[in-house]
Amino acid sequence: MSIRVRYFASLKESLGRSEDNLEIDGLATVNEIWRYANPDKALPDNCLAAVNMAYVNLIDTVKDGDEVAFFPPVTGG
Amino acid sequence: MSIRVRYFASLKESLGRSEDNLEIDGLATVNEIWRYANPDKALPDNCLAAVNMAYVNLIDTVKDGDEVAFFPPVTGG
Amino acid sequence: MNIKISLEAFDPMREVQIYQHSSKEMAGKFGATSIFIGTMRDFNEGNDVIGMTLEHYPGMTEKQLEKIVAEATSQWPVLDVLVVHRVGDILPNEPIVVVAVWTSHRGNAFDASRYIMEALKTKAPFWKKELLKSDVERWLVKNTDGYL
Amino acid sequence: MNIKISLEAFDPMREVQIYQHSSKEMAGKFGATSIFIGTMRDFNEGNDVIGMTLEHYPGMTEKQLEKIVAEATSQWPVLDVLVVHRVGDILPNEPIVVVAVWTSHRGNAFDASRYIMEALKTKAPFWKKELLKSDVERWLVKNTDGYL
Repeated sequence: MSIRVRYFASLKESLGRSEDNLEIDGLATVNEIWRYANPDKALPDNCLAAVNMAYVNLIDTVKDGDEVAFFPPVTGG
Repeated sequence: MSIRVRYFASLKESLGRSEDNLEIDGLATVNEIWRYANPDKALPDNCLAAVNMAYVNLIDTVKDGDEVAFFPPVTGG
Repeated sequence: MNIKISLEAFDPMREVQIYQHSSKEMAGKFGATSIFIGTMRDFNEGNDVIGMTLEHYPGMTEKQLEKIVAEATSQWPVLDVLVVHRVGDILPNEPIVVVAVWTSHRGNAFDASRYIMEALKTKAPFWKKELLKSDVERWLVKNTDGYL
Repeated sequence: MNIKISLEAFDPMREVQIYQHSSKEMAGKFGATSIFIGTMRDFNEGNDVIGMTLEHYPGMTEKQLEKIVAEATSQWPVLDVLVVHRVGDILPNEPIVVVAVWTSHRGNAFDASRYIMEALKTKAPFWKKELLKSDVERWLVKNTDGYL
Protein backbone atom coordinates (compact mmCIF):
# COMPACT_ATOMS: atom_id res chain seq x y z
CA MET A 1 0.00 0.00 0.00
CA SER A 2 1.00 3.63 -0.52
CA ILE A 3 1.36 5.84 2.53
CA ARG A 4 2.31 9.49 2.56
CA VAL A 5 4.12 10.43 5.76
CA ARG A 6 4.40 14.07 6.82
CA TYR A 7 6.48 15.78 9.50
CA PHE A 8 6.01 19.21 11.03
CA ALA A 9 7.78 21.87 13.05
CA SER A 10 10.80 20.83 15.16
CA LEU A 11 10.39 17.19 14.13
CA LYS A 12 10.63 18.18 10.47
CA GLU A 13 13.75 20.21 11.21
CA SER A 14 15.45 17.45 13.18
CA LEU A 15 14.70 14.87 10.46
CA GLY A 16 15.74 17.27 7.74
CA ARG A 17 12.73 16.49 5.54
CA SER A 18 9.02 17.20 5.49
CA GLU A 19 7.64 13.99 4.02
CA ASP A 20 8.17 10.42 2.88
CA ASN A 21 6.20 8.40 0.38
CA LEU A 22 6.21 4.75 1.42
CA GLU A 23 5.28 1.62 -0.48
CA ILE A 24 4.80 -1.23 1.96
CA ASP A 25 3.24 -4.68 1.98
CA GLY A 26 0.40 -5.75 4.24
CA LEU A 27 -1.11 -4.02 7.26
CA ALA A 28 0.80 -1.59 9.42
CA THR A 29 0.17 0.42 12.57
CA VAL A 30 1.05 4.10 12.84
CA ASN A 31 3.97 3.08 14.99
CA GLU A 32 5.21 0.71 12.30
CA ILE A 33 4.90 3.42 9.68
CA TRP A 34 7.26 5.54 11.76
CA ARG A 35 9.74 2.66 11.97
CA TYR A 36 9.57 2.02 8.22
CA ALA A 37 10.28 5.65 7.54
CA ASN A 38 12.81 6.20 10.33
CA PRO A 39 14.49 2.89 11.13
CA ASP A 40 17.34 4.56 13.02
CA LYS A 41 15.36 7.01 15.13
CA ALA A 42 12.77 6.45 17.85
CA LEU A 43 9.64 8.58 17.68
CA PRO A 44 10.12 11.28 20.36
CA ASP A 45 7.98 10.50 23.41
CA ASN A 46 5.70 13.49 23.33
CA CYS A 47 5.03 13.44 19.57
CA LEU A 48 1.48 13.26 18.26
CA ALA A 49 0.19 11.37 15.25
CA ALA A 50 -2.66 11.93 12.82
CA VAL A 51 -4.10 9.85 10.01
CA ASN A 52 -5.95 11.75 7.30
CA MET A 53 -5.86 14.86 9.53
CA ALA A 54 -7.53 13.21 12.55
CA TYR A 55 -5.65 12.38 15.74
CA VAL A 56 -4.88 8.68 16.21
CA ASN A 57 -3.13 6.35 18.61
CA LEU A 58 0.17 4.82 17.61
CA ILE A 59 -1.40 1.34 17.65
CA ASP A 60 -4.10 2.28 15.12
CA THR A 61 -3.72 0.68 11.70
CA VAL A 62 -3.39 2.55 8.45
CA LYS A 63 -4.70 1.66 5.00
CA ASP A 64 -3.67 2.25 1.42
CA GLY A 65 -3.72 5.91 0.47
CA ASP A 66 -3.64 7.23 4.02
CA GLU A 67 -1.74 10.34 4.96
CA VAL A 68 0.08 9.80 8.25
CA ALA A 69 1.50 12.82 10.10
CA PHE A 70 3.88 13.08 13.05
CA PHE A 71 4.43 16.29 14.96
CA PRO A 72 5.42 17.73 18.35
CA PRO A 73 2.86 19.08 20.84
CA VAL A 74 0.96 21.99 19.33
CA THR A 75 1.66 25.55 20.46
CA GLY A 76 -0.83 27.77 18.66
CA GLY A 77 -3.16 30.47 19.95
CA MET B 1 -28.81 66.76 61.34
CA SER B 2 -29.41 67.19 57.60
CA ILE B 3 -29.83 64.10 55.48
CA ARG B 4 -30.44 63.96 51.75
CA VAL B 5 -32.45 60.90 50.77
CA ARG B 6 -32.49 59.69 47.17
CA TYR B 7 -34.65 57.14 45.36
CA PHE B 8 -34.01 55.42 42.06
CA ALA B 9 -35.72 53.46 39.32
CA SER B 10 -39.02 51.69 40.15
CA LEU B 11 -38.84 52.84 43.76
CA LYS B 12 -38.64 56.47 42.63
CA GLU B 13 -41.61 55.92 40.33
CA SER B 14 -43.74 54.23 42.97
CA LEU B 15 -42.96 56.98 45.52
CA GLY B 16 -43.55 59.67 42.94
CA ARG B 17 -40.41 61.60 43.91
CA SER B 18 -36.66 61.29 43.55
CA GLU B 19 -35.46 62.79 46.81
CA ASP B 20 -36.19 64.15 50.29
CA ASN B 21 -34.18 66.55 52.38
CA LEU B 22 -34.65 65.67 56.05
CA GLU B 23 -33.81 67.62 59.19
CA ILE B 24 -33.84 65.27 62.16
CA ASP B 25 -32.60 65.26 65.74
CA GLY B 26 -30.08 62.83 67.18
CA LEU B 27 -28.72 59.61 65.71
CA ALA B 28 -30.60 57.51 63.18
CA THR B 29 -30.09 54.23 61.36
CA VAL B 30 -30.62 53.87 57.62
CA ASN B 31 -33.85 52.05 58.45
CA GLU B 32 -35.06 54.96 60.58
CA ILE B 33 -34.23 57.41 57.81
CA TRP B 34 -36.57 55.47 55.55
CA ARG B 35 -39.33 55.60 58.19
CA TYR B 36 -38.88 59.35 58.69
CA ALA B 37 -39.17 59.93 54.98
CA ASN B 38 -41.88 57.35 54.31
CA PRO B 39 -43.93 56.84 57.47
CA ASP B 40 -46.78 55.15 55.61
CA LYS B 41 -44.78 52.76 53.44
CA ALA B 42 -42.52 49.86 54.35
CA LEU B 43 -39.20 49.64 52.52
CA PRO B 44 -39.68 46.90 49.91
CA ASP B 45 -37.91 43.71 51.01
CA ASN B 46 -35.40 43.44 48.22
CA CYS B 47 -34.38 47.13 48.20
CA LEU B 48 -30.75 48.10 48.68
CA ALA B 49 -29.36 51.07 50.58
CA ALA B 50 -26.25 53.20 50.20
CA VAL B 51 -24.75 55.97 52.30
CA ASN B 52 -22.48 58.38 50.47
CA MET B 53 -22.50 56.04 47.47
CA ALA B 54 -21.28 52.97 49.39
CA TYR B 55 -23.52 50.00 50.14
CA VAL B 56 -24.66 49.78 53.78
CA ASN B 57 -26.84 47.65 56.01
CA LEU B 58 -30.15 49.03 57.18
CA ILE B 59 -28.94 49.02 60.79
CA ASP B 60 -25.93 51.24 60.03
CA THR B 61 -26.13 54.75 61.45
CA VAL B 62 -25.96 57.93 59.42
CA LYS B 63 -24.45 61.28 60.32
CA ASP B 64 -25.07 64.91 59.50
CA GLY B 65 -24.61 65.70 55.83
CA ASP B 66 -24.89 62.09 54.64
CA GLU B 67 -26.58 61.17 51.39
CA VAL B 68 -28.73 58.09 51.87
CA ALA B 69 -30.04 56.24 48.81
CA PHE B 70 -32.65 53.51 48.43
CA PHE B 71 -33.09 51.51 45.26
CA PRO B 72 -34.26 48.18 43.87
CA PRO B 73 -31.82 45.39 42.85
CA VAL B 74 -29.53 46.58 40.09
CA THR B 75 -30.02 45.37 36.51
CA GLY B 76 -27.17 46.82 34.46
CA GLY B 77 -24.75 45.21 32.07
CA MET C 1 -7.71 51.76 33.89
CA ASN C 2 -10.58 53.69 32.41
CA ILE C 3 -14.26 53.71 33.35
CA LYS C 4 -16.76 55.60 31.25
CA ILE C 5 -20.50 56.19 31.43
CA SER C 6 -21.78 56.99 27.96
CA LEU C 7 -24.97 58.94 27.30
CA GLU C 8 -24.60 58.28 23.59
CA ALA C 9 -24.48 55.14 21.50
CA PHE C 10 -20.90 53.90 21.29
CA ASP C 11 -18.90 51.46 19.20
CA PRO C 12 -17.35 48.98 21.64
CA MET C 13 -14.60 47.72 19.32
CA ARG C 14 -13.59 51.26 18.46
CA GLU C 15 -13.46 52.18 22.16
CA VAL C 16 -11.26 49.16 22.88
CA GLN C 17 -9.00 49.91 19.94
CA ILE C 18 -8.58 53.60 20.75
CA TYR C 19 -7.85 52.78 24.37
CA GLN C 20 -5.35 50.08 23.46
CA HIS C 21 -3.51 52.36 21.04
CA SER C 22 -3.41 55.13 23.65
CA SER C 23 -1.64 52.88 26.14
CA LYS C 24 2.00 52.97 25.07
CA GLU C 25 3.17 50.97 28.11
CA MET C 26 1.05 48.00 27.09
CA ALA C 27 2.60 47.56 23.63
CA GLY C 28 4.37 44.20 23.39
CA LYS C 29 3.45 43.31 26.98
CA PHE C 30 -0.05 41.92 26.63
CA GLY C 31 -0.52 38.45 25.25
CA ALA C 32 -4.22 38.20 26.02
CA THR C 33 -7.22 40.48 25.68
CA SER C 34 -10.64 39.38 26.83
CA ILE C 35 -13.50 41.58 25.67
CA PHE C 36 -17.10 41.17 26.71
CA ILE C 37 -19.85 43.14 24.97
CA GLY C 38 -23.42 43.24 26.23
CA THR C 39 -25.91 44.20 23.52
CA MET C 40 -29.61 44.99 23.74
CA ARG C 41 -31.80 42.19 22.43
CA ASP C 42 -35.20 42.70 20.78
CA PHE C 43 -36.83 40.10 23.03
CA ASN C 44 -36.84 39.27 26.73
CA GLU C 45 -38.84 36.83 28.82
CA GLY C 46 -41.04 35.97 25.86
CA ASN C 47 -41.87 39.57 24.86
CA ASP C 48 -40.83 41.75 21.94
CA VAL C 49 -38.84 44.68 23.24
CA ILE C 50 -38.62 47.89 21.17
CA GLY C 51 -36.66 50.13 23.51
CA MET C 52 -34.98 50.47 26.86
CA THR C 53 -34.09 53.21 29.32
CA LEU C 54 -31.03 52.74 31.48
CA GLU C 55 -31.02 54.75 34.70
CA HIS C 56 -27.97 55.05 36.92
CA TYR C 57 -26.81 56.79 40.09
CA PRO C 58 -24.25 59.32 38.91
CA GLY C 59 -21.24 59.23 41.20
CA MET C 60 -22.08 55.95 42.89
CA THR C 61 -22.04 54.04 39.61
CA GLU C 62 -18.51 55.19 38.80
CA LYS C 63 -17.40 54.59 42.39
CA GLN C 64 -18.73 51.03 42.39
CA LEU C 65 -17.19 50.28 38.99
CA GLU C 66 -13.82 51.56 40.22
CA LYS C 67 -14.12 49.33 43.27
CA ILE C 68 -14.97 46.30 41.12
CA VAL C 69 -12.03 46.92 38.78
CA ALA C 70 -9.71 47.39 41.78
CA GLU C 71 -10.93 44.07 43.21
CA ALA C 72 -10.20 42.36 39.88
CA THR C 73 -6.71 43.88 39.56
CA SER C 74 -5.86 42.84 43.12
CA GLN C 75 -6.97 39.25 42.42
CA TRP C 76 -5.36 38.74 39.01
CA PRO C 77 -2.22 40.19 37.35
CA VAL C 78 -3.92 42.61 34.99
CA LEU C 79 -2.16 45.13 32.75
CA ASP C 80 -5.15 47.33 31.97
CA VAL C 81 -8.95 47.47 32.04
CA LEU C 82 -11.53 49.45 30.10
CA VAL C 83 -15.21 49.59 31.08
CA VAL C 84 -17.77 51.59 29.09
CA HIS C 85 -21.45 51.45 30.07
CA ARG C 86 -24.31 53.13 28.27
CA VAL C 87 -27.10 55.01 30.05
CA GLY C 88 -30.26 56.73 28.76
CA ASP C 89 -32.51 55.57 25.94
CA ILE C 90 -31.30 52.54 24.03
CA LEU C 91 -32.55 50.70 20.95
CA PRO C 92 -32.31 46.98 20.19
CA ASN C 93 -28.97 45.90 18.74
CA GLU C 94 -27.14 48.78 20.44
CA PRO C 95 -24.27 47.94 22.81
CA ILE C 96 -24.95 48.39 26.52
CA VAL C 97 -21.59 47.57 28.02
CA VAL C 98 -18.05 46.64 27.07
CA VAL C 99 -15.46 45.25 29.47
CA ALA C 100 -11.93 44.74 28.14
CA VAL C 101 -9.07 43.26 30.13
CA TRP C 102 -5.45 43.06 29.00
CA THR C 103 -3.08 40.56 30.63
CA SER C 104 0.11 38.66 29.84
CA HIS C 105 -1.59 35.25 30.02
CA ARG C 106 -5.04 34.21 28.87
CA GLY C 107 -6.42 32.56 32.01
CA ASN C 108 -6.20 35.82 33.93
CA ALA C 109 -7.89 37.77 31.13
CA PHE C 110 -10.86 35.38 31.07
CA ASP C 111 -11.15 35.25 34.87
CA ALA C 112 -10.85 38.99 35.44
CA SER C 113 -13.25 40.05 32.67
CA ARG C 114 -15.87 37.59 33.83
CA TYR C 115 -15.45 38.71 37.43
CA ILE C 116 -15.89 42.35 36.43
CA MET C 117 -19.02 41.56 34.39
CA GLU C 118 -20.63 39.54 37.19
CA ALA C 119 -19.80 42.13 39.83
CA LEU C 120 -21.07 44.92 37.56
CA LYS C 121 -24.35 43.05 37.11
CA THR C 122 -24.88 42.60 40.85
CA LYS C 123 -23.32 45.73 42.35
CA ALA C 124 -23.15 48.65 39.93
CA PRO C 125 -26.25 50.85 40.28
CA PHE C 126 -27.88 50.64 36.85
CA TRP C 127 -31.55 49.91 36.27
CA LYS C 128 -33.24 48.85 33.05
CA LYS C 129 -36.77 49.71 32.04
CA GLU C 130 -37.99 47.93 28.94
CA LEU C 131 -40.52 49.30 26.50
CA LEU C 132 -42.45 46.38 25.06
CA LYS C 133 -43.99 46.22 21.60
CA SER C 134 -47.36 46.14 23.38
CA ASP C 135 -46.50 49.68 24.62
CA VAL C 136 -46.16 48.46 28.20
CA GLU C 137 -43.16 49.70 30.21
CA ARG C 138 -41.58 47.25 32.60
CA TRP C 139 -38.69 47.52 35.02
CA LEU C 140 -36.36 44.57 35.03
CA VAL C 141 -36.51 42.98 38.46
CA LYS C 142 -33.29 41.01 38.70
CA ASN C 143 -30.29 40.01 36.68
CA THR C 144 -29.64 36.34 36.09
CA ASP C 145 -26.51 34.73 37.48
CA GLY C 146 -23.94 34.53 34.71
CA TYR C 147 -21.96 31.72 36.29
CA LEU C 148 -24.88 29.27 36.08
CA MET D 1 -19.63 29.92 11.86
CA ASN D 2 -16.45 31.03 10.17
CA ILE D 3 -12.89 29.76 10.54
CA LYS D 4 -10.04 31.53 8.83
CA ILE D 5 -6.31 30.98 8.59
CA SER D 6 -4.63 34.28 7.79
CA LEU D 7 -1.24 34.55 6.12
CA GLU D 8 -1.30 38.30 6.59
CA ALA D 9 -1.52 40.54 9.63
CA PHE D 10 -5.17 41.14 10.51
CA ASP D 11 -7.16 43.53 12.67
CA PRO D 12 -9.16 41.34 15.09
CA MET D 13 -11.78 43.96 15.99
CA ARG D 14 -12.37 44.73 12.34
CA GLU D 15 -12.77 41.02 11.56
CA VAL D 16 -15.30 40.66 14.37
CA GLN D 17 -17.21 43.76 13.30
CA ILE D 18 -17.36 42.82 9.63
CA TYR D 19 -18.51 39.32 10.50
CA GLN D 20 -21.13 40.57 12.92
CA HIS D 21 -22.53 43.03 10.39
CA SER D 22 -22.62 40.34 7.72
CA SER D 23 -24.82 38.12 9.87
CA LYS D 24 -28.32 39.53 9.40
CA GLU D 25 -29.96 36.72 11.38
CA MET D 26 -28.04 37.65 14.52
CA ALA D 27 -29.27 41.27 14.68
CA GLY D 28 -31.31 41.81 17.84
CA LYS D 29 -30.80 38.20 18.95
CA PHE D 30 -27.42 38.30 20.65
CA GLY D 31 -27.14 39.79 24.11
CA ALA D 32 -23.57 38.70 24.72
CA THR D 33 -20.36 38.66 22.73
CA SER D 34 -17.16 37.26 24.18
CA ILE D 35 -14.03 38.04 22.24
CA PHE D 36 -10.59 36.72 23.02
CA ILE D 37 -7.53 38.09 21.26
CA GLY D 38 -4.09 36.51 21.55
CA THR D 39 -1.27 38.91 20.74
CA MET D 40 2.43 38.32 20.31
CA ARG D 41 4.46 39.55 23.25
CA ASP D 42 8.03 40.86 23.00
CA PHE D 43 9.18 38.60 25.83
CA ASN D 44 8.77 34.95 26.80
CA GLU D 45 10.34 32.80 29.50
CA GLY D 46 12.71 35.59 30.45
CA ASN D 47 13.96 36.33 26.92
CA ASP D 48 13.42 39.23 24.55
CA VAL D 49 11.61 37.99 21.47
CA ILE D 50 11.87 39.91 18.20
CA GLY D 51 9.90 37.67 15.86
CA MET D 52 7.96 34.45 15.49
CA THR D 53 7.11 31.96 12.78
CA LEU D 54 3.83 30.11 13.03
CA GLU D 55 3.69 26.83 11.16
CA HIS D 56 0.46 24.90 10.63
CA TYR D 57 -0.80 21.76 8.91
CA PRO D 58 -3.03 23.05 6.11
CA GLY D 59 -6.22 21.05 6.02
CA MET D 60 -5.86 19.44 9.42
CA THR D 61 -5.75 22.79 11.20
CA GLU D 62 -9.07 23.87 9.67
CA LYS D 63 -10.57 20.44 10.32
CA GLN D 64 -9.57 20.49 13.99
CA LEU D 65 -10.83 24.05 14.44
CA GLU D 66 -14.18 23.08 12.90
CA LYS D 67 -14.39 20.12 15.27
CA ILE D 68 -13.61 22.31 18.28
CA VAL D 69 -16.24 24.89 17.29
CA ALA D 70 -18.78 22.10 16.72
CA GLU D 71 -18.02 20.72 20.19
CA ALA D 72 -18.59 24.16 21.70
CA THR D 73 -21.86 24.75 19.86
CA SER D 74 -23.16 21.34 20.93
CA GLN D 75 -22.32 22.09 24.58
CA TRP D 76 -23.64 25.67 24.79
CA PRO D 77 -26.44 27.52 22.98
CA VAL D 78 -24.31 29.60 20.65
CA LEU D 79 -25.62 31.88 17.88
CA ASP D 80 -22.37 32.27 15.97
CA VAL D 81 -18.60 31.84 16.20
CA LEU D 82 -15.67 33.43 14.39
CA VAL D 83 -12.11 32.13 14.64
CA VAL D 84 -9.20 33.78 12.82
CA HIS D 85 -5.67 32.47 13.34
CA ARG D 86 -2.50 33.91 11.89
CA VAL D 87 0.27 31.81 10.34
CA GLY D 88 3.67 32.71 8.88
CA ASP D 89 6.07 35.37 10.15
CA ILE D 90 4.77 37.53 12.98
CA LEU D 91 6.14 40.55 14.82
CA PRO D 92 5.63 41.49 18.47
CA ASN D 93 2.36 43.30 19.16
CA GLU D 94 0.64 41.64 16.18
CA PRO D 95 -2.51 39.60 16.83
CA ILE D 96 -2.13 35.83 16.59
CA VAL D 97 -5.69 34.68 17.14
CA VAL D 98 -9.19 36.00 17.70
CA VAL D 99 -12.12 33.91 18.91
CA ALA D 100 -15.53 35.58 19.04
CA VAL D 101 -18.69 33.93 20.33
CA TRP D 102 -22.20 35.39 20.12
CA THR D 103 -24.93 34.11 22.45
CA SER D 104 -28.20 35.28 24.00
CA HIS D 105 -26.84 35.11 27.56
CA ARG D 106 -23.41 35.98 28.89
CA GLY D 107 -22.50 32.82 30.78
CA ASN D 108 -22.58 30.77 27.59
CA ALA D 109 -20.46 33.31 25.70
CA PHE D 110 -17.73 33.20 28.35
CA ASP D 111 -17.83 29.41 28.66
CA ALA D 112 -17.83 28.69 24.93
CA SER D 113 -15.10 31.18 24.00
CA ARG D 114 -12.83 29.90 26.75
CA TYR D 115 -13.48 26.30 25.74
CA ILE D 116 -12.62 27.09 22.12
CA MET D 117 -9.38 28.86 23.12
CA GLU D 118 -8.24 26.04 25.40
CA ALA D 119 -9.09 23.35 22.83
CA LEU D 120 -7.35 25.36 20.10
CA LYS D 121 -4.22 25.59 22.25
CA THR D 122 -4.10 21.85 22.92
CA LYS D 123 -5.50 20.34 19.69
CA ALA D 124 -5.17 22.65 16.68
CA PRO D 125 -1.94 21.90 14.79
CA PHE D 126 0.00 25.16 15.01
CA TRP D 127 3.63 25.45 16.07
CA LYS D 128 5.50 28.54 17.16
CA LYS D 129 9.18 29.18 16.62
CA GLU D 130 10.51 32.25 18.39
CA LEU D 131 13.37 34.37 17.17
CA LEU D 132 15.16 35.77 20.21
CA LYS D 133 17.00 39.07 20.39
CA SER D 134 20.17 37.00 20.87
CA ASP D 135 19.53 35.68 17.31
CA VAL D 136 18.72 32.20 18.61
CA GLU D 137 15.69 30.43 17.16
CA ARG D 138 13.68 28.28 19.54
CA TRP D 139 10.59 26.15 19.09
CA LEU D 140 8.00 26.50 21.80
CA VAL D 141 7.68 23.16 23.51
CA LYS D 142 4.30 23.30 25.19
CA ASN D 143 1.41 25.64 25.81
CA THR D 144 0.49 26.47 29.40
CA ASP D 145 -2.89 25.44 30.76
CA GLY D 146 -5.19 28.44 30.62
CA TYR D 147 -7.55 27.17 33.27
CA LEU D 148 -4.87 27.25 35.98
